[in-house]
Amino acid sequence: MSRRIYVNGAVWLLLLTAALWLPLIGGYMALASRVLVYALAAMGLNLLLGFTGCMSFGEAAYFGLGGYGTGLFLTHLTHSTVLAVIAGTIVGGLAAFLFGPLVMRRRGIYFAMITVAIGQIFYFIAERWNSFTGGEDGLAGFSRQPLHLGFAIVPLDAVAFYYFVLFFFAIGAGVIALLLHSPLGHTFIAIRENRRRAQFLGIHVERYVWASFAIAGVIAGLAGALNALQNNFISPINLYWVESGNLVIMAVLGGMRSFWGPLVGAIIFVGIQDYVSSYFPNNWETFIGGLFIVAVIFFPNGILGIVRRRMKAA
Amino acid sequence: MSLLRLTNISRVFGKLVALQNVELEMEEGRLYAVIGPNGAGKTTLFNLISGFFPATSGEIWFDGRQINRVPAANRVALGLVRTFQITEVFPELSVFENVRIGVEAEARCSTRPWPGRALIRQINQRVEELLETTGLSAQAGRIVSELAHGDQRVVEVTMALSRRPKLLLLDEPTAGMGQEETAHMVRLIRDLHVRQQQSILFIEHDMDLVFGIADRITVLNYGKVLATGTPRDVAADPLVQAAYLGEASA
Amino acid sequence: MELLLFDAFNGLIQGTFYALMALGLSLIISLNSVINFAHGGFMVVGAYLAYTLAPYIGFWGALFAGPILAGFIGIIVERTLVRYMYGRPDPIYSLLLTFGFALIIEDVVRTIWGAQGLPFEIPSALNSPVSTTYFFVTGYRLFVIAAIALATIALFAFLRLSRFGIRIRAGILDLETVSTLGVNVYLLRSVNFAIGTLLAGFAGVLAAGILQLAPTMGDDVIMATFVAVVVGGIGSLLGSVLGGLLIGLAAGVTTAYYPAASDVVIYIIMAVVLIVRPRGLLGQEGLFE
Amino acid sequence: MSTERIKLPVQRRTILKAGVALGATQVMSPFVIKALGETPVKIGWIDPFTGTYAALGTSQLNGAKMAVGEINKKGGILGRQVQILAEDSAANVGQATEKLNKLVDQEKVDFTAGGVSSAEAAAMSHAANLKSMLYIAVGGHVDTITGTDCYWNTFKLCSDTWMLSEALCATLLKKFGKRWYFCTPDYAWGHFLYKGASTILDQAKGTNLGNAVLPLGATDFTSALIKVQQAKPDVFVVFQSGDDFVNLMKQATQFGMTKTMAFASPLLELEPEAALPVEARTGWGVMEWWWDQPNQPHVKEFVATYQKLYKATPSGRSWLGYAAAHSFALAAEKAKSIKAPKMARAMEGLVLPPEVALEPNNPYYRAGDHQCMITEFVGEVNQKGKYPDLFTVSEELAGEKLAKSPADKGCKMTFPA
Repeated sequence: MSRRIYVNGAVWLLLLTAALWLPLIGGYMALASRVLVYALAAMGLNLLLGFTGCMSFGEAAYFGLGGYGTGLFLTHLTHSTVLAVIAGTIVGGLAAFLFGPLVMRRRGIYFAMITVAIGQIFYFIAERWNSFTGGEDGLAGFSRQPLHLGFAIVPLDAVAFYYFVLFFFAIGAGVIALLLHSPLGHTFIAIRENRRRAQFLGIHVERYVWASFAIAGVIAGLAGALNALQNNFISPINLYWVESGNLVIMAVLGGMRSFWGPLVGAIIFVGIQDYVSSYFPNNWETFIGGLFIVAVIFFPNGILGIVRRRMKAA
Repeated sequence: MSLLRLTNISRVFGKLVALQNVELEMEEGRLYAVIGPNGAGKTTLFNLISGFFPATSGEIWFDGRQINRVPAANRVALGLVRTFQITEVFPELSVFENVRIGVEAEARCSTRPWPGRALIRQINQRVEELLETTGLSAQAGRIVSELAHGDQRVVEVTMALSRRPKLLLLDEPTAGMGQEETAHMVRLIRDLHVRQQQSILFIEHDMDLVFGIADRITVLNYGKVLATGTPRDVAADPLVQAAYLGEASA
Repeated sequence: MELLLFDAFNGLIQGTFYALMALGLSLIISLNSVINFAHGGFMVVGAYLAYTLAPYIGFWGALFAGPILAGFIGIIVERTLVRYMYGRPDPIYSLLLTFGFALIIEDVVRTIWGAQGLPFEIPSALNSPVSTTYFFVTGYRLFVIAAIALATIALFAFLRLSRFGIRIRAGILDLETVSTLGVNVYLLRSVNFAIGTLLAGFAGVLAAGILQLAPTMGDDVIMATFVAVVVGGIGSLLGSVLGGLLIGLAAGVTTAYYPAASDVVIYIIMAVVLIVRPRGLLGQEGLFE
Repeated sequence: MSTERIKLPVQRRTILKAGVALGATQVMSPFVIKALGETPVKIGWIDPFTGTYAALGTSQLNGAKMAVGEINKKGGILGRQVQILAEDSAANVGQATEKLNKLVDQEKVDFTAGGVSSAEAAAMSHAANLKSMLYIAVGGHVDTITGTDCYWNTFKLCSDTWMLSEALCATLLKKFGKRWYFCTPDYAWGHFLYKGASTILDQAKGTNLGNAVLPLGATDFTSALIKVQQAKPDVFVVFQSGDDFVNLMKQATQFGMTKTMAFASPLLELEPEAALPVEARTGWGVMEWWWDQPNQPHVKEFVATYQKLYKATPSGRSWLGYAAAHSFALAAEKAKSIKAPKMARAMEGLVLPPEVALEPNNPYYRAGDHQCMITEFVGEVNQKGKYPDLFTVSEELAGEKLAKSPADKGCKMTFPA
């Protein structure tokens, strides 16, 4: 119990002080923001993948929709960055909520395939609906606006934006943490552990899968909204199934059963991608592919899964 | 009024008739056993009662309601809770956590994302109470998959109890158990029956066990009811002796 | 109306490609229990190897040599990587492993053969229309249909008539029992994986006659292949063939009415199938759940 | 989903160690470079090196690397050595802007350049503007970059879509009939080209028989080709590029269509032509630069050096990359500074000298919109030729005469105060 407090304290301390230590080890704030954005999306996905036991391979759809929601909101309606984030979150969450009933009955590979199907449908809509989404060229022409805090106007430069992202990351992570320690979270885990047992304890498994799917969608939408602001740009590629695969690998790499697993996975994945693609602009895909293979063969329980086992053994 | 009544139940899988015109009636507070050789349709019968799949024909009445079309999860809320022949637990969770799932479902708070402290206390108290009842308190913190087989089955029974069943359905509760474990399970079942007047319907293979504790017995063979009655009546039934006991003792 | 028929015919040609790809993928899913995301990669490898060999052994030689080499690489990959996935009940691992391998294939192909597309020459006898009215029915397209039909028939004959083929089919139904009967399951799975990748390589060589031979050639095909398998029913080889033809046809017909939707229509079909009849056209219930 | 019980192969530790060792050598290398020079002038180069546009992006980078080699041999920029930091955009616009921001913030590059697709170039132009960073759009032809969305910091070396359309259509109208059919990929590049070409056709009182709009990345063109064949146009104008172009040409050739109508493309490139089978190498079109200019000084030397370096003949993309990198050096010499605003002022009106221009008509960066007035090489694909002899130039048109005025393009340039 107390170890968990130490771990959590250390994680938050590191995240809060990133601006101080990150440049020292060769990182930069935009990279840190990107790590947080993907970590948040992967943590949302992991609620579904690692804690409810549903293999979603279409989470990028809600990630991307969150981005489009934010981008379109900023383009057409408002200049409030915070409102735009909320709008994006709602768009992503609402889509997941509405499509939940279609996916909640499926299991295993079928769950993966129907989530892919829905994701790809959104992808093609975003790509073909030129007049609204900018189509293949993507949606540009919006940018994150300074924050009006009442007492001050804060321009969102790289450092400020990192803390802006961290703020929403904290909300998202906090919601997930609370959830996992609540009866609702217990029920999700029960479904992962044994669907049949859960059903014959009177739990309407499908409704809970729906709930988990919708919540994961909300989190993905929030992350997607932040992603759109990070790049001041959103394009259909953010909805593509490959992006979903990246989120899944982050969760698996870090540890699907661990709360912080996806964060660890995102740090490694985003970090390696950024680093390796700078040194091997032609061949970085081999490294990412190799990372997938190494992760799957050698770390099926993720980095944190190994850490946890070591500690248990000690 | 009877607690459970099956009228003219049949179940067909393709060409195979698993159950044929089964009648069964059970009063509240009874300890009722269903026996029969392998393939007699015992588990099929349980699956029909618990809503695993629907009956091909016939009616299932429970607590004054016809429940043919009630989904499995809702039957639990009505008070019909079952265990499985092959233990179904949440293997990677602790004993406490296993039971808590059921308690939370019973408290109708499974959907609560952030419960109050009072509720949490209530839930934990109830879990401990249940663990006390079934003698698992000492094991509360252990991961279920690491427990002995017999203990895992007790966990499953405890989980079932957490839903405060009006009727507890136990599918071969002593399957695969050693002597000691079996004795423990039998004691548990009898305790529940005697001390808490828990209505129990169970399937069993072990004849001695059934005749030792059941009030009433129904014998199934090839999907049909061969005999129903008190242990003594059933034991004396020539049909049963010929078809089942004869085989078993031979 | 005429145009619609043209598009339908054209869609069927596309469908035969998907069918051939789906057939290989389905074999691997059924017996190896591996979701092979690198299937598109093997298609590309087959095509490139054929391109490299063609100057020495001619188009016809390369048509066979390319796929066989792809199958050979398949065995190596199966022995060195894929085998670790056996016995892991969750398909997510094999999916991610092969996904990673697909990235590597694309990169390696680009490094060896260059990012620039390459011209793949087909025999000039096949490279012209068979009639002036139906100018879009070229000799090559008819050849492709015939070749894929032959390959499919040959595969089914192999699975029904040869001892090894019968063992593969038995293994698809119940691998455990087959292994208790003394069949070398390791060999069975290796060969099966190789057959699957060989079929992918064959599809690649045929496709290179119509599409550009480029490292990214397999990218779009892989998802369509999955759709074909799911629509046809996971675990059913015949279903995969039907699924492939069906989605090809659907994409073709959609092109006639609303070209912008020709990509998305296959996903709509898959979503509908999964909602209404999750086991697909000919699949068995409960596999891979 | 029980993952806890999976058995692991034993060699995990060994492989981990190998990975760490490998990683260490990679980390070491950048420091070695840094130790050599004092502070080099850094060019951030973002192009696709993976994905569909990898071949084009690589050509651009190769040209640029060659130019940097020459610059350094001559003493660098203002006495400092020049270094190229290349990043892969994967033709993914989000990644392109991420990489640009990284190069600016993290690597502190002095200039940025690159881009193959219009979308990534436009996005990078915008991102560079936010950072007040000089950016040369090497590829990425869409009009808006030097039109409605022009920025003081952005210069465009490649032609805009209007210049390409104008160059192509003038020749087509001269040589062929006026019944045209179009095929447009569904994104900015295609739409701009169609708008340009169809307007020119209307002005010439030609007949627009139709326009098949197809998604980017389409692999099967049969349906569109059937419609085109039925319309029997004199000219079939194809706006597809890259893989789409190759697939379309392959299929049209197999249908025998290249024998019944003229094929035309506003942007022919050596890379995709090389990817076509011999019989599909046909049609008319525009090259932005061509390696075979016997009468132009310096071209032969350039081609020879490039071939020696990269075992390939320079394409239009190679030249664009080459000229872009040289432009930075030229502008810095002129401005006597590498500060972005001074450089930008210096680049306005900057004429590329013959050894960089490698083409007639003295190309220069126009002051009003920062569009480079490069020469368009109109001609016919040479079916009989072997690589790289795949194109015959019939006309060399000066960009100046083709381009719309900055005002007509809607560019309002404002420099920071």
